[in-house]
Amino acid sequence: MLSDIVETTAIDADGVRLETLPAFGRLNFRGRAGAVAAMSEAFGLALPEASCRAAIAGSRAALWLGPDEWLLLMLPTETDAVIAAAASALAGLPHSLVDISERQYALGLSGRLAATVLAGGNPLDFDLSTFPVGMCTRTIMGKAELAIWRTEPDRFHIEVWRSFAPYIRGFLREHMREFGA
Amino acid sequence: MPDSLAPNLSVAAVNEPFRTRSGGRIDRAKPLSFSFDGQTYSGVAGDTLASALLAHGVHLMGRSFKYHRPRGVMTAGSDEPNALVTVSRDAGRTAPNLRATQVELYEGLSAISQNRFPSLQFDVGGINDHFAALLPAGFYYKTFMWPRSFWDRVYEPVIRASAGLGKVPTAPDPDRYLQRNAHCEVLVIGAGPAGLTAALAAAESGLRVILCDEQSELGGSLLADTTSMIAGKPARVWLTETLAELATFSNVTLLPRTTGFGYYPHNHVGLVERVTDHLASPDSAQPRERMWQVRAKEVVLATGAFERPLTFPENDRPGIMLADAATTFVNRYGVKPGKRAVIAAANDSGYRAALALAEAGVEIAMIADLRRNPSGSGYDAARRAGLSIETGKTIAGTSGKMRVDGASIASVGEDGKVWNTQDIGCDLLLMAGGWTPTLHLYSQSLSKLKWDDAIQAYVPGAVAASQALRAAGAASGAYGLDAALSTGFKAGAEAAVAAGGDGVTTRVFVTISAEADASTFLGAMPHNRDANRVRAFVDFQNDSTAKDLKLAVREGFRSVEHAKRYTTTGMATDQGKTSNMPMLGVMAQAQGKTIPEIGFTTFRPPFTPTTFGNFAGAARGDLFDPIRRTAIHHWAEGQGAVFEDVGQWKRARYFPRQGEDMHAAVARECKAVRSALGIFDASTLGKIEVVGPDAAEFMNRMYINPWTKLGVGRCRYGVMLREDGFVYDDGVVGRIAEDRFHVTTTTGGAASVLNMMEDYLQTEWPGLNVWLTSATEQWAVIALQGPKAREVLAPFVEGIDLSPAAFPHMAIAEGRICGVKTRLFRVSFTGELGFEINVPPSAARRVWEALYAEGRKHSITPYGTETMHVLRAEKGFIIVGQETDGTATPDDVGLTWAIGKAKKDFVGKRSLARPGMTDPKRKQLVGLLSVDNRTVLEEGAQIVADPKQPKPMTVLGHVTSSYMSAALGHPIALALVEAGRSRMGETLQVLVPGKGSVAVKLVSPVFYDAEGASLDAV
Amino acid sequence: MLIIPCPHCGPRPELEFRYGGQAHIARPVDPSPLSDEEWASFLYSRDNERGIHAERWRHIHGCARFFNVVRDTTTDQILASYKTGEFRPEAV
Amino acid sequence: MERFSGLSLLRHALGGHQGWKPFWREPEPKAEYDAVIVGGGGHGMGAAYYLAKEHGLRNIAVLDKGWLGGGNTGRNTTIIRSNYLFPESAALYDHALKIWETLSQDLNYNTMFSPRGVLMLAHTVHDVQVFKRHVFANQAAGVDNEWLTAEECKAYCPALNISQNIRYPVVGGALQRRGGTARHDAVVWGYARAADAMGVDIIQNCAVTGIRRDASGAVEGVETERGFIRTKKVGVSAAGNTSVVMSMAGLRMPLESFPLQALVSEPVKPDFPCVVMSNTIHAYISQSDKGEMVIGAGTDAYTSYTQRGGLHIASHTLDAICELVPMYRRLRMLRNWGGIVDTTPDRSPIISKTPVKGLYVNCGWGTGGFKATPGSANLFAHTIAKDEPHPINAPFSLDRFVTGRFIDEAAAAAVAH
Repeated sequence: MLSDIVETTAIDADGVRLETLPAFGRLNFRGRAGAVAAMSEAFGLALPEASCRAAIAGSRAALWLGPDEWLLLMLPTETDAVIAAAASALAGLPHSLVDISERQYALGLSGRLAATVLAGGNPLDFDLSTFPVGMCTRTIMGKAELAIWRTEPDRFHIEVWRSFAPYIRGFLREHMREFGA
Repeated sequence: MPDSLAPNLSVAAVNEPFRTRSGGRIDRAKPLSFSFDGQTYSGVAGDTLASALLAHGVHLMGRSFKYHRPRGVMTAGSDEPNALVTVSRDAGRTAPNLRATQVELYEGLSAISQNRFPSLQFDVGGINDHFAALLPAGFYYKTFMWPRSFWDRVYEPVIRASAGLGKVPTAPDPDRYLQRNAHCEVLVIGAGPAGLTAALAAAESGLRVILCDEQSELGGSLLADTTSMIAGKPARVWLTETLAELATFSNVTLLPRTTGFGYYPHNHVGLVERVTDHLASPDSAQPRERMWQVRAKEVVLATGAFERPLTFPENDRPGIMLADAATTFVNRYGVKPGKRAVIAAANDSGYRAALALAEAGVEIAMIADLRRNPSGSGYDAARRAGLSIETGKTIAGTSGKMRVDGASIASVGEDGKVWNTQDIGCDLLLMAGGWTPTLHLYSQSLSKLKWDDAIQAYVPGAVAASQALRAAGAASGAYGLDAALSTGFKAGAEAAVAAGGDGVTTRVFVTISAEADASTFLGAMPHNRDANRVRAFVDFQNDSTAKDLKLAVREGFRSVEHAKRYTTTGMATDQGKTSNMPMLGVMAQAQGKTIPEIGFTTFRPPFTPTTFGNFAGAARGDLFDPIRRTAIHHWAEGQGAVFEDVGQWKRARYFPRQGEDMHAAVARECKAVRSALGIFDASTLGKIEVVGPDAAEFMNRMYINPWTKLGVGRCRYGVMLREDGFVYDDGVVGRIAEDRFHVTTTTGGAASVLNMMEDYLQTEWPGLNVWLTSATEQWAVIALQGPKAREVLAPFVEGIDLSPAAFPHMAIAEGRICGVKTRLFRVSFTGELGFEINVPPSAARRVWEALYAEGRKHSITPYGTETMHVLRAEKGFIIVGQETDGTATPDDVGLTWAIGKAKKDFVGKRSLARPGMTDPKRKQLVGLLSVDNRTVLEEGAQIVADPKQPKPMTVLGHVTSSYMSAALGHPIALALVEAGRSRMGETLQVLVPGKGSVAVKLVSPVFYDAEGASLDAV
Repeated sequence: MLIIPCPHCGPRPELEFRYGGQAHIARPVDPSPLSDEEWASFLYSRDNERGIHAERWRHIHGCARFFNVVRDTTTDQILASYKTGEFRPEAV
Repeated sequence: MERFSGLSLLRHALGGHQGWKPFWREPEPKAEYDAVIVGGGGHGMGAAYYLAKEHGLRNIAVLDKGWLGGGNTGRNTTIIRSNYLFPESAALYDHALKIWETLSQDLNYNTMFSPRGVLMLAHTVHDVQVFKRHVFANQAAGVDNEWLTAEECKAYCPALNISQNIRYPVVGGALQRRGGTARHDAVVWGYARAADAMGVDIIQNCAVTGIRRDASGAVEGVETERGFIRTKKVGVSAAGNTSVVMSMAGLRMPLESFPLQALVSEPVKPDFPCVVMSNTIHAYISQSDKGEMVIGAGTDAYTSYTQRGGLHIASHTLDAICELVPMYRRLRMLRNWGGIVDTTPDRSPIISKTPVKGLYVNCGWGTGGFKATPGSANLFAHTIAKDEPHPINAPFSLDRFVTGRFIDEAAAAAVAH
């Protein structure tokens, strides 16, 4: 249970809300060009080639995390099927596909002050011109790593390793206190 | 603050004798009460502590560092060296060393003076002043050496007690501090006229602009300017309108009470915003202070200039202050700093102060100008006003104890000769020594300063590589309101263009204002007194004088850095804001050189002292460092587990029952595992999934072991070296598929092992088709160990045949347990039949509890890391970081067997062939048994042949692990001993400091079940 | 805190990176025939340049790639960054 | 050399302090010296002093590219201790500590050596194991070091927070009572004054631009900004700039130079009686006689010669300080600066001959060189004078990187120097 590790209740403040997002199926995909094309086919979604960009189709998303690395998000129930589809589509193509559904989980941070709260512990520039909707990247928050994906102008999807989640949650809450959290 | 021009006459504070009847940016309708040294005073909203005390005629606010001389407020801002106070809300909310000139008054503020005993008026430390002749610069280097033991026992404690300023708070600070990262195209530091127009220009480009200023209000010099007109309006009206205009820009962030304190590489600038210190009842949801870390494309420094004090004898008495400070007190705070003033002027600022004071009703006894032929708009106005002006005058001394009561004015000839001393009574003596552009941040950026002879000041020079900044207004050496407005706007516009903005409109600011004046005097002012006796202070807080600096030069400290360190000039809490230039002046005089020949000292962050809490920000308590907990943590907590920190992880160390200490608990846990069943949370072990057709080849290169022939479904204990040949990490590796390995690492090594693997893969072997994915948190790991392990586990497992033949020791299989996926390892770090059950963390607790419930039949016992350590030591298994310490080779710890002998290369192999690594005298892993069969050795204890030898002893080795073995009924230990494997059976001595030594016998490190019979317990 | 241009992700704050020491020191393909001195030189000798220095960084909290940077160690100015395996730009 | 004392101070006071003489001359460089030391910090200046005093070499010069003591000597946090793990290290640092104990008297200059104790805090079970091993090893080596419980740590340093409510509670500590601090500038000034009195030429603002070697490869002299100086022995003691100087003789060193930051608070009344080091949470703190809290920060990650580093480095150490001593959260940083530290692969120093005849090097002190100053200087002088290392510094030779005979204190102890 998620609650074995971290509180899951949402935190509200004036202009910003932190919530725990539902469970996702997650696959870490690594591979070279040929494999990428095949994986896109199997996943039903073209893996973005542009740095730090995410693509969405239906219940699935592919986040570029590195030049040969994508985080694939899907419904938990779809994971096995995607693994199976990839196994046949990628046969003979060197690649790595690892189930990391449970390695991390997702927080949602939204509201007009969401970027301000993120800026409490993250040195990236969240201006929409430099961090547009659809941008995703691994980065850091305080003393922990996380991945941030801007899904709407005032909404961020945050991926964080399981054991770091209480820290990230606490860190964000600390920066939401002045707004009433 | 009231901004209207209407005189604010309603409630003149009747009990504030030095308060003007009108004017200033204070609100006389809002009285405040506060206390200083226990006495209650009144003030008004808009006051600083300094202005409110001055309103009562209180100048004496502090004592100096060395001589404990009485000192009054000298400035009106962040350059204040004297008026340092401790402000306290409660025991934890107590801040020493605050400048009274920067402390904003609030209802109930409580401040005390510092560095005095028993009181500010009567300070016994003042005795130092009488012995000043014995205490020149650096006196302490020349004495206090005899007898030798007296330095730290006698002299130093006395010196330490008399030094220091305020006291440390007696309770932890409960307030919060936060940081915020910010990005902008143009950061403007300083919101005086230059900063305001810079921000306006940049704002019009549409780029993001941050404008900050250390003061409570934006406006800088305009806040005290009652005479200038800008664009046909009084300066304060223009200020109000300009701030309103700036506020209309959504791309502009205005930050008052925010100091730019540090300029770091790549245009990274630190600001600190004081959020609540000025409030009577701060909201605890607000941070007390906030550190802004700004990454700016371009920075405009509009930081103004500091006025220079003059260096004349006894220039430090309370009531002696900078001319511009007096102007500020009168014009901004509505406070007269005295009744009768003498003004020592080397700059027009003295005249402007005299005019402002005179208008407020202060008697101007004399303006004594050092210059023979002064000029300037202030001078002209003062003459028109009929003020008493004398030129060619120096100050030969002052009188008064707790307050200046007179000045000796003397004539000075062109040849420097001084005569005709005249004593004039006064309770206020102003110093107008000219100006120093404030370039601390400029210098911190590593940009160069250059000497400008025309204004006798350092001004901005070449900008440092990969920094982008410019100065404007007085900070750039462009003095006067006209220049401030125009250079500010130009700098803001240029910064915007450099930051990628469009060209901006030009604006012209027509002013009626005082002429700029760069006149100054640097160095000790001439006088006709005994130069060996009088003291003209240069660094007021640290009590260094012109005489001290001359002594330093005489003793060879010619470099300005040497003189600074020898005399401590410029090292006080104002960091030389008032003393640096006077120091250079005196040193230049003493060496007959020019100031640029003397050089200058480096400016270092912070610009003004910056609260530690800001740097820590949110990193306190639980947020100091992430606390990583496993999925089983709360269960273990419920069982009363005692945890230990292993890196960021919390691990259960042991599970004491009622009345048990650690030893008792561990003995019980050990017995349970050996006799029946134990359950252990191994989730923190690092896991890396190595996947790809070249996975085995990659493993061959990274680990000392051979991997090619490891069958799918089998595991192997792997050892990894650094390239220098020393053991780096270890762990069990399972082959899930031909192209897929499940690698485990130590808990602490997980991240660094992955980094090292990536390093080789990406940079040395990029052609290998293999990828690495951390799976540490994908799997929780439940270790089930003991003879009953299979029996308890079996009912829950689907799809894996657990029979010994089908699933032998060192096997791995994928299947399901309790309905969820598992990677099941049959491995043992205890020597017993054992399984490590990898399950998704979300299901881990459920699986754990199911196994635990089933295991109750066999008295299943949860055990912690301590028991794990004992059990593995009984088997002679090493722990990386305990048996190895970064200096052990595989052979040292008995792992030569693991090396793939046929492999031509692996990381670290070549290093193992170096002579130092093959030396037969290297320390080797052995077991130790206490000859008395009962002494548990201390870990880390040293092993010698002869405990009676003199020190330093020849040490043969040390104990790496030591435990009481419950299974064996006697203590066991592992040790690294010089050539240990050739010493089997020998007896050596383990030193027990203070108690002699314990005889130990060297034995095999495998103490328990050397044949491995227990692994296959049925 | 430096701003380091990652060849994959663009300019990023130093906190996302890990320094990797001098660049272009290739591990010998076959270390075994090297003398102890040659091996020590590979392992430990470094230019430690006061001036223009080619060095490795890893965007560990980003795209996780190692790459190379040319930096002036007297000013910390970064003159170039390029991917692992690419040659150091001639201009710097 | 005038003898300093309370009496001399009194005598000069009567003369208005007009009679004090320069501590050192400002000579022009001679054409030739018996030995030249490159680098006028504590280690280099001290080496010149011991060459003159103990080895009879008076015709020597110390060259510095800036002002004496302007490098790491004047930039460190002045911690002195000798409780190192390996016997080789303990012998080296204790050699230094013994000289510290009488240095003021030897130099007739108060270096303010203050053996107020150095307490190294343990926060984890692993720390306890490591520090106890140190304690036992030091006791066998004859170096004082003792184990304190958390409560004993608190008694020794009452400002410490030993409660369980911090992230990494203090579980004990290793105390070396003979350890402490000294006045950093005074060390180099004292050495300079005493060396000058024996005839050593101290030449400031004179950067070395080349090392000239003869046909046999041996050192012939040094090129400087002020001309060529002939000498057969060159001792390089240039700390962060060692690689630069050694490259002039064609040598590539096992060194990397990193920025190391330190900072002080505003002065406050005495509150912190000893030196406390915590490697686990990266906090190093003592209080100067002036009242400033002197705090060592970590190194920046990258090599640099800028003598400054990033804001996050200071932040990282101050968050630890605020946890360890939460009353100090409201104190304020007064000054933050950087030095350049040269580090070796095993984090132990090099005091060694080199493959170039007549060229000697003393470097690689990393973050811990100040404590070793007098011992290092003394041993370096021996190495230069005798053309062979003293037995104490023999293990700290350059060839250990070839043989693999490391003295890896950092790896072994996980303790910063």
